[in-house]
Amino acid sequence: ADKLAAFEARVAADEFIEPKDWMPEAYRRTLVRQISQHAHSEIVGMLPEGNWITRAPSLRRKAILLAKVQDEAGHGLYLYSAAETLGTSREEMIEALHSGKAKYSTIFNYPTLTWADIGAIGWLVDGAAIMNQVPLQRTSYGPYARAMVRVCKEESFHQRQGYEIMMHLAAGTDAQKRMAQDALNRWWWPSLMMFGPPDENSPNTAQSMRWRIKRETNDELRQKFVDITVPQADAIGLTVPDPAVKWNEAKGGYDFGEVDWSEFYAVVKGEGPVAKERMAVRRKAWEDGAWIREAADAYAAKQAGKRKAA
Amino acid sequence: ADKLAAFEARVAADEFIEPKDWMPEAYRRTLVRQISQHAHSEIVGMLPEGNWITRAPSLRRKAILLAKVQDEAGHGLYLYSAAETLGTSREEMIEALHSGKAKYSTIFNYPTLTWADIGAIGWLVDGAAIMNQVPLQRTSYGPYARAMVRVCKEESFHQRQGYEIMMHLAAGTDAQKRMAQDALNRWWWPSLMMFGPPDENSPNTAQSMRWRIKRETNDELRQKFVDITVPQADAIGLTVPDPAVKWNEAKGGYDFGEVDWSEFYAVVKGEGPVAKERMAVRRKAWEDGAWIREAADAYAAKQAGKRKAA
Amino acid sequence: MATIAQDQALFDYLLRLGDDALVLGQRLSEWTGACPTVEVDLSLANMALDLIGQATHFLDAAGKVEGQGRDGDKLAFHRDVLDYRNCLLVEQPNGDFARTMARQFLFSTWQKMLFDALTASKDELIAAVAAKAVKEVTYHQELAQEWVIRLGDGTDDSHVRMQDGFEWLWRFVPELFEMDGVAVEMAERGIGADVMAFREDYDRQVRAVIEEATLTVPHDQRPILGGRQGHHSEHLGHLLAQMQFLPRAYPDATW
Amino acid sequence: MATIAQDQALFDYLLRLGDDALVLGQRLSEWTGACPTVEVDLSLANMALDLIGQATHFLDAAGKVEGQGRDGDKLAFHRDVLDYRNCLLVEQPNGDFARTMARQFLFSTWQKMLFDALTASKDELIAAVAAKAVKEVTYHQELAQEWVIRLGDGTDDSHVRMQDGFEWLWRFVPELFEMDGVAVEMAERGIGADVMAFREDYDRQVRAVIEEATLTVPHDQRPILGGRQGHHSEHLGHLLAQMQFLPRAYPDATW
Repeated sequence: ADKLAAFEARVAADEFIEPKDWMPEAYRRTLVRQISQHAHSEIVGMLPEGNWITRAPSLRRKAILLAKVQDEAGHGLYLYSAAETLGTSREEMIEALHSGKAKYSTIFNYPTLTWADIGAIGWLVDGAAIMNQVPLQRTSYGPYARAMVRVCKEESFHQRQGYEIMMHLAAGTDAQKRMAQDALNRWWWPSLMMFGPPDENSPNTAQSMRWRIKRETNDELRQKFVDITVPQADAIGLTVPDPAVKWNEAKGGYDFGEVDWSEFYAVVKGEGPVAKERMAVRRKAWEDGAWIREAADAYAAKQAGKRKAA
Repeated sequence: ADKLAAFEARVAADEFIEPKDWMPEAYRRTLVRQISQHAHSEIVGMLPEGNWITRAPSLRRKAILLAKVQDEAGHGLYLYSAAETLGTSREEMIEALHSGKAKYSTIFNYPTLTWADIGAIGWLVDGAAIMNQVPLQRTSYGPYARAMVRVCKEESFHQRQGYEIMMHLAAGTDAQKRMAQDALNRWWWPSLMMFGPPDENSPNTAQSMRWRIKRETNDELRQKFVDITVPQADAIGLTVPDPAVKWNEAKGGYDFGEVDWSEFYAVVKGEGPVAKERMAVRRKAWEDGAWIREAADAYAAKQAGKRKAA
Repeated sequence: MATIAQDQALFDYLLRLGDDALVLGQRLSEWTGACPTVEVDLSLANMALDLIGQATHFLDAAGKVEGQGRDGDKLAFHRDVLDYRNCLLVEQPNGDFARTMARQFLFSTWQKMLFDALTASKDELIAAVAAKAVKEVTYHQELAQEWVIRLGDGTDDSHVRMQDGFEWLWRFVPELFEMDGVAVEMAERGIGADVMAFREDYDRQVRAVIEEATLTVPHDQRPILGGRQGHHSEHLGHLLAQMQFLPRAYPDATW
Repeated sequence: MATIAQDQALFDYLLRLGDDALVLGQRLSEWTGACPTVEVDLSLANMALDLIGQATHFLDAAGKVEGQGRDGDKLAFHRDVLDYRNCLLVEQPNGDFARTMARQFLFSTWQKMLFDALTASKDELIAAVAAKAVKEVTYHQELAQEWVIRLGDGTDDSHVRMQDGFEWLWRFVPELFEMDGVAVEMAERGIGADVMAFREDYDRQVRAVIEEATLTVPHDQRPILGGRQGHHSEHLGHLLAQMQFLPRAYPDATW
């Protein structure tokens, strides 16, 4: 109980908790769940974009997208490492992903149908991710906070690149404009869902905020996202697919329509439009790669044996 | 010896030999080799064309090519059946193909690089095949001869369709003309090789002609092919890639250059440009299909058991 | 105004019919040379050929209805994903042979009932094409059904694969019975079919075959929709990239 | 006349350099999300990115030499197979990871020696790109070499796969050392490299790594040539159909 009080005092004082420090089991569990979910999202998030790398419409766009996917693999690595400091192995986390036990961001269960979706993902999805992640740079768990510092810097770069793709399309031919608007229509609501259920249905929020694992509520972040994004859409001549969007002078932000939470919960349950495909691709990659990982282990063991013998 | 004399007399009288009739072992072996090789050529021959079905440039061309490939599968079936009447099973023949023991036409070891290659295959390859096959409608082995009657009718249809593709390309845009000429350049010499080695190096020809398994020599057929094809090329403004081609009034046919027989023998040995790819695809199809053939057998056995029990 | 709207619905309806056939024909033709037996090569090529033929009729007709000078080829080779109107089921990748047969069985059983209904269409061309195609489709349905039963009731391995095939594709079945604005309008005008009229028949037949195949009818899954509005899976774009390459690379050429 | 001929050879030579990098980069990028570990995902994306960068430099330069207003994008996305000048090795499909690593090792070992030589090119741009790229390529070569050794000397299964990878690709190696008219002219003018000058080095290094990997050097096979003259395998057309789809489908658009 003393330890708990000391822990809570440190957190309240915005000190970092480090791997060797004592921490409540629930804190550890919550962090493992959140960090591994975040790591999985980086890895699964490579798939919708990977779908367009081979079809990127210019050498420059191809290079930018490859760099982005490379960043995401890197983020996945930092985050898996951060989670490992909490005593879970990468294999365990990956098995949990493949068995459906661990989650990843619902947004990656939607398909990338046209090139504009790559713009929309950068602009909206990375934009929402940043909104979620910026506060996490000051999250109470040190390794996680430090990973987020690197992640956030790169994500905001991705967000600008995504917006730039959309800007280009929206200023392009009729077909390009249509693609851009269609992508915004399809990605808008799923992006709003990325902040999680409304605060009144988010039972863990209070505890997570007390532990400084979270620093703003879902609804606060969602509002912030809408307030930033609606004018960005306007600026390039696109329209957010929500007739209820309207500036509210009193609250100093936009009013907006109700998210279809039944859709959200269905996707959380694994019923997203391409959820099965995403998991099938990940599982296949993992299973097809088993012989390679085994070979690498076998080789490393042989080398270790040789060094020992020498 | 009596049987042999009677057999040879019947063959000399242009009578058909039927499956139940006595025949010399060498005759049987030669026929099995030739018919199965011919069947394999139909099956392997589906691959270079299959490569373009999914990219055929119009709905009509796609349908024509599908119909052609369907015909080829049909030819393969008649021919395997004809060979089976000689006491060999389809499985044995296919294993011989996959192990490299049985051959197929060398021509299918060249890649189809552009759409014009589909025209060239129809025009030149089917053209050469017909030239080889028309005499086989009167070959001494009844089932083979009857199979060839059906095959020849369809092949000449394919040949005309191929020529029509080339005619269209040769009358098309510059890019299409270039494609057509390039295809002719690449397929011309391999087509001449389809008639087999020069007569002086074709030791089996005499015996095969005596048995009416063959009715014209390789060089005779090759000359006939050149005589028919060179004017066809001229007619659509394409040029056969052989500077030695020249009308010879005295012999009433074209002179033409020497085939590179070292290339031919290398391809026969399995060193054609895409020989490995062709066999890899065939083997993979066969291996991937094992569970399906097994399931069909298991189901058939169950049904037979049920019928017996009833 | 009314006339344009009517044409638009008919145009869209013809695209749906044509695109279903075209995309499935394209998928089947990917099997060329990779089949388990020569007989299967022959029958899949044959189905593909029938479907390409149907697509040609429907897309040519769509072009005429549209009246902008586009023919079947123009529509087949110069529309991108957002303008394709096929159902999601037909664009799903072949997978193994069991999955291909599950797809074929689920689609051809539906298409047969649809074409039976369309033989009574007030649109003469649709009625005529359906009347001709219904024979072809009957054969497709029978062939697929036989394979479903054979693989389901074959070996343990084939049983598992056949079950997996149905589990994988089950979520695309509800889209076949979607009655959106276009479908309702077409049915009301006596041109299109009311697919809900044979929904029960379909379920009964599918269930009977799955059971005869000693398989289990999959649990209902959340329907995946969108194809009829141009919102496809990620697979269609790859299929079109390959299929449309030549006409797009050589826009001035005819073939 | 002479000048045009000189430019044509340089144009062709730059295309070869650019197309090798572009096609291999495209192949590597097909691995995205399908790698055995996240680390491998990262390193293959990194190699692909380097190669696309090299391709951009060389193809932009080719466009300038040609002087017809084509830039790297135009050359990358609007040439069909007969105008592509890459070697056949790089267009071969990925196969399994062992085959991908065999391809990478055989190519990067060669490309490293080539770029070492090209740092002395009289063409300033080639020399500058090579000088920058040689660092990247050194890393590619090392990474592939490590995997070759690890898989060759790993498990029985990985050993067989690694050996198969080399057996399958061996026939495409001689093309890397083809000195045709363009290559000879470029070498004589001090712009290109005489690849035969490092043929022995190459053979020695490849042999040493294969042996360290406990593998067997494949028997020499009949060389497969043609890529430098635009006569490719059947695989390149499919790669281009996918890669070029958008610019071809939307010829008026910029991205």
